[in-house]
Amino acid sequence: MLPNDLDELYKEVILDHYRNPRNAQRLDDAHVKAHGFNPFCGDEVDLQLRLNGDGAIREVGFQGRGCSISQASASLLTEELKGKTLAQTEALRQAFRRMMMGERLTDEERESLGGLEVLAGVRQFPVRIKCALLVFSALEDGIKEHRGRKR
Amino acid sequence: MLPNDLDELYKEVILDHYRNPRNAQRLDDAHVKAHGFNPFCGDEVDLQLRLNGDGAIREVGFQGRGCSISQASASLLTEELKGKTLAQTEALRQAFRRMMMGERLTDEERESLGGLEVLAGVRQFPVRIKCALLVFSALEDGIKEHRGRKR
Amino acid sequence: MFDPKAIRKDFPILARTVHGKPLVYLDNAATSQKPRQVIQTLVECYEMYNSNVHRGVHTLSMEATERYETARQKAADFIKSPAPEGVIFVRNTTEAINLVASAWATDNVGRGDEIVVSEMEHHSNLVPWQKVAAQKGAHLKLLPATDDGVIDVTALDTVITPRTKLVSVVHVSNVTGAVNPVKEIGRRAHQVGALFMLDGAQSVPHMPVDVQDLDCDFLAFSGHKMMAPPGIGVLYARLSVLEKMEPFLRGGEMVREVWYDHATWNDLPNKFEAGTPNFTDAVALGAAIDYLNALGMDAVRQHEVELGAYALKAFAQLEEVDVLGPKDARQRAGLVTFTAGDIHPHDLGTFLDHEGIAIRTGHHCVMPYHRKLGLVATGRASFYVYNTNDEVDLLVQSLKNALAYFAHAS
Amino acid sequence: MFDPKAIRKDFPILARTVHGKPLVYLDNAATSQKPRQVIQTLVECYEMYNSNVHRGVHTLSMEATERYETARQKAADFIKSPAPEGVIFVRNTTEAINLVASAWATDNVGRGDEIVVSEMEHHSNLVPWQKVAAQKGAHLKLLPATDDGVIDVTALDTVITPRTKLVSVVHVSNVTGAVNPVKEIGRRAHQVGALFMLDGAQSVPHMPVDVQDLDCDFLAFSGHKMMAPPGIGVLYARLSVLEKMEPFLRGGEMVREVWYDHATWNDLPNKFEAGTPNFTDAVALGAAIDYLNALGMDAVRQHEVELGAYALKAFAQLEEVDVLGPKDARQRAGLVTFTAGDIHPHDLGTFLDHEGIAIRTGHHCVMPYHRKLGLVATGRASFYVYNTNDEVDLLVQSLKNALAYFAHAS
Ligand SMILES: Cc1ncc(COP(=O)(O)O)c(C=O)c1O
Ligand SMILES: Cc1ncc(COP(=O)(O)O)c(C=O)c1O
Repeated sequence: MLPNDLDELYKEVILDHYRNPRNAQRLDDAHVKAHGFNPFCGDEVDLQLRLNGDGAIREVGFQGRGCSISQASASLLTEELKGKTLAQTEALRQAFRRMMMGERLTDEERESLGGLEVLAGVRQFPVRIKCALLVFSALEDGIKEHRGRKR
Repeated sequence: MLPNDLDELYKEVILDHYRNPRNAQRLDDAHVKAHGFNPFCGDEVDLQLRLNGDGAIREVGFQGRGCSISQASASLLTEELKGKTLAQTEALRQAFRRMMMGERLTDEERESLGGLEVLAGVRQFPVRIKCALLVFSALEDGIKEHRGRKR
Repeated sequence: MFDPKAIRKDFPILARTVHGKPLVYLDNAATSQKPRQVIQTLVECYEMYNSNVHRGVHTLSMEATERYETARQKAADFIKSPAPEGVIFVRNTTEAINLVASAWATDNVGRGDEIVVSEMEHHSNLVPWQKVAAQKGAHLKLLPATDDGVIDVTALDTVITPRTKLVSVVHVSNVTGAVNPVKEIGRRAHQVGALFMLDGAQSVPHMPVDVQDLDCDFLAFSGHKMMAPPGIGVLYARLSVLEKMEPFLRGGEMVREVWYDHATWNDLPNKFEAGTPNFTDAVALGAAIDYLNALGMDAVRQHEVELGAYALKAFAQLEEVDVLGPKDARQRAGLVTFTAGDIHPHDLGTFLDHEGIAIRTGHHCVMPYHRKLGLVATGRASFYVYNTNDEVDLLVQSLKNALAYFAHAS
Repeated sequence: MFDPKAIRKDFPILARTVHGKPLVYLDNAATSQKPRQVIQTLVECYEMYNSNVHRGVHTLSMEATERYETARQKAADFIKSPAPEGVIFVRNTTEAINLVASAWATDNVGRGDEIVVSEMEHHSNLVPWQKVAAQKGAHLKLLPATDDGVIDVTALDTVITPRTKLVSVVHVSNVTGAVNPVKEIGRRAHQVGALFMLDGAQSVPHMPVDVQDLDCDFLAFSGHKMMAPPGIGVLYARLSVLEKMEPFLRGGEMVREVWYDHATWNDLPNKFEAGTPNFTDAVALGAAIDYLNALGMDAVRQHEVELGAYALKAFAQLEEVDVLGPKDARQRAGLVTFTAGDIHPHDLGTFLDHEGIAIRTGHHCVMPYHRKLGLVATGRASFYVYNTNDEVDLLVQSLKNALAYFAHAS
């Protein structure tokens, strides 16, 4: 009865991340703080990253409210960040964006996406791509700000 | 070769009044001063009326520049005004406006129009009706102002 | 007889499908669909007498001007404006309100004065006044809403005071659907010597609106919500108010005489219509008004009350669904804003879209009131003359499916 | 091959008659006619995907939004804007200039500062600056025109000074037809640190315009003069300038977050597009741009230069006819403004209309320059892609007839 591509969008694992967001903690003394807000729907995500000495991400915190896609995307991302450097994070962001734009990924890029690949179905729903990207643009801004502060 | 109704608009007598406006003098100490201006085409008319003791129009002055219709209409009007009271002038204005709107005039009204009846052809040219009416709206304002001053 | 099934035939877009399902268009409060009579009017404009209005002595220009001014007269008659000059053509409700916030407020609001709006205003009737308040040192005050989502008349006497210069409220809320008690609000405004403005974006398209009866000084509405194209809207204003106002935008057509260092203004309504006006969409608005008049605005209102009542009743059967606004369908417009369990409205919107059903999801440009209610976003189904009980049934069935789908999936 | 006879078939209105004669439409500088491709695009919008843009997750809204943003990209590409966000959709040139005069000038013009325009400006690029000057205690200065009706570059260094904050001039004059030396003017403006704005109402529709090459900070133009509907126009602005500007109109869509007492602004370009945009006319502007691109703007320009040259030569044969503006057709647009003996332009307009010929008569919204030339009104024939030498011949013959008619009659 339901169109199949809806199931492509709302995969079990996505809805699970929506209901049970991972890393749902607030890190008070974070190095990188990211805030994303979509004025059209009111969706919000907040990420905090704590780095260790060599610049790799040690800990991640996430809070947010909004639709399943924006929240699952953020929750899934938190699971991929740990251990990555900011540069690797940036590469991950690019790979994800390219997946959303329907571009062909290299094997390496696909690899880097890890669990986030489950969001591939979103690209059939153009208006929802923004939801999936919300956390990524927030992260981009947050990293930029962090780098600016360091300089 | 030329459409006939154009000749209806541009009657000999109209073009004559356009080329040789009557009462083309400026009355400096006029009782009623009327200024008409059409911002869409820049046409202008100025009328001055001097009244005698019993309120009838004794003398008329007219200056202006603009299209044949606006100027001829003003010139023709100056010939009808002398001897009329301001109330009669108002009736004449109403009659003329009614003619322009294509309404049926009473014999009395037609009579009152005198030489102005030659402008009847203008009503076939809706955009030019404004030109014919320019001097009349000016006169209306001028009379209003005069009455305001008297009070 | 008012027959939505017959009316539907006039709206070509209603024949299309979305994701293989017949389109069920329930986003009319955002924008309405257009009947072929309106589309055909536009085509005729472009094929027969397109020209610049007011500016030429040639036939095309004359024909265009005549139709433009006829459209103005139709708009004036539609809202019972005593004179066509009270109708200023603008782009939309938002521009109409900005016009007042700029051209009227500049000279009429001072330090310590008050502007009063309600808690449930659309951003378009809130943000312009924030600027006026900031620039003038004036206070922006809020009329509260009752729990039913109606402006609370018991607050009128305290909120509206002798310092109030303008009261501007939404006639019909695009969130709660409430038909607000605007006559009482207007009476209080005039009692203290304030002007009274109505945001008619959601009322004028859907019910008889009479500016003389409502005794408002300004009324703003948008053509695109009443079967006309986007790009055309109306600011109605009382002539005596309009005459004393400075112009808004400056340039062609709104002037009388121009020198290099100064200018004088044209008569009403031209004074407020700078530049080449959107004459074709204005003429199409005239055609939309003809269409609505042929249906009869009382009948339009009646249909939407019935549809609203039918929807309210059906929604009441769904335990997880909460509806905002008045309980009584006669106190509200034909729109239903709701939450469905903990399904995020965007997810719901996507789900319904897959069933061919278009509803609006989000904050509907009414963020502060959503925030006050503790909501981020809601779903909204809004009806017009072509909607049917069958479509409401489809919506309700799909809502059930969505609740099952997201419950099952989790 | 550029073939106006073939092009004419795309414009349904050109098949109509006026007073029993085939329409000869020579009022293109006032507004242009629309090809069926543009009309059809509008019909398609209304029949297939009419919806509110940016606001819905449903399919219709998505389709409408996509087309609206595609139109923005087309407009950006057409004038070589580096980014689509540099294109703000407005109603017309007049609104675009008012936007700058309000949103930019508020924060950037102070007491004693100077704004420079030219003597030959359209009211729309003069009257808004009069207000800015009056409000800010700034000076409005004029670049003079040469006897040929071109902005006089020898005056640049004296008129534009370090106190100048903005230079805003007409790219192509709608009266003299001159293509002004705008690159030199812009260079001088930037030299003193002023911004540079172009009124492109008469250039963008008729020749290639490249904002990067012209190095302008703002460019304003109207869709209705380039085959699109009225109700849509563009303000192009350099992104770095736009980013620092306050919003213009306030209300739905231009905000990011709204509280009862304040609001934050959305990203570009939305920040400057308050309320429901005129999406259908924007999409139709996209179709008009496609049409023009298919012809090629170089070819369009070439055709009009040729037609202009042909007309100039023919007019030169008429002793009583005086033509304004440059003698060289390559220095001017395809428009000819003239006086014909002592025939008042309105009388001439009526006479020509009876021959089916539509020209514009009046001051063309350029009163001060007319006054300076000692003229009240003039006649203007203006061409576009569908005009032919045959039509020029008809115009000239009718002018002869008019001269004879009014001479004979007197
Ligand atoms: C040079 C020039 N500037 C500005 C305008 C104003 O354009 P619009 O009326 O479309 O705002 C026009 C056209 O009337 C024009 O020719
Ligand atoms: C109550 C209300 N006011 C104002 C508006 C703004 O209308 P527009 O976007 O046509 O300016 C809307 C619609 O979006 C509305 O529903």
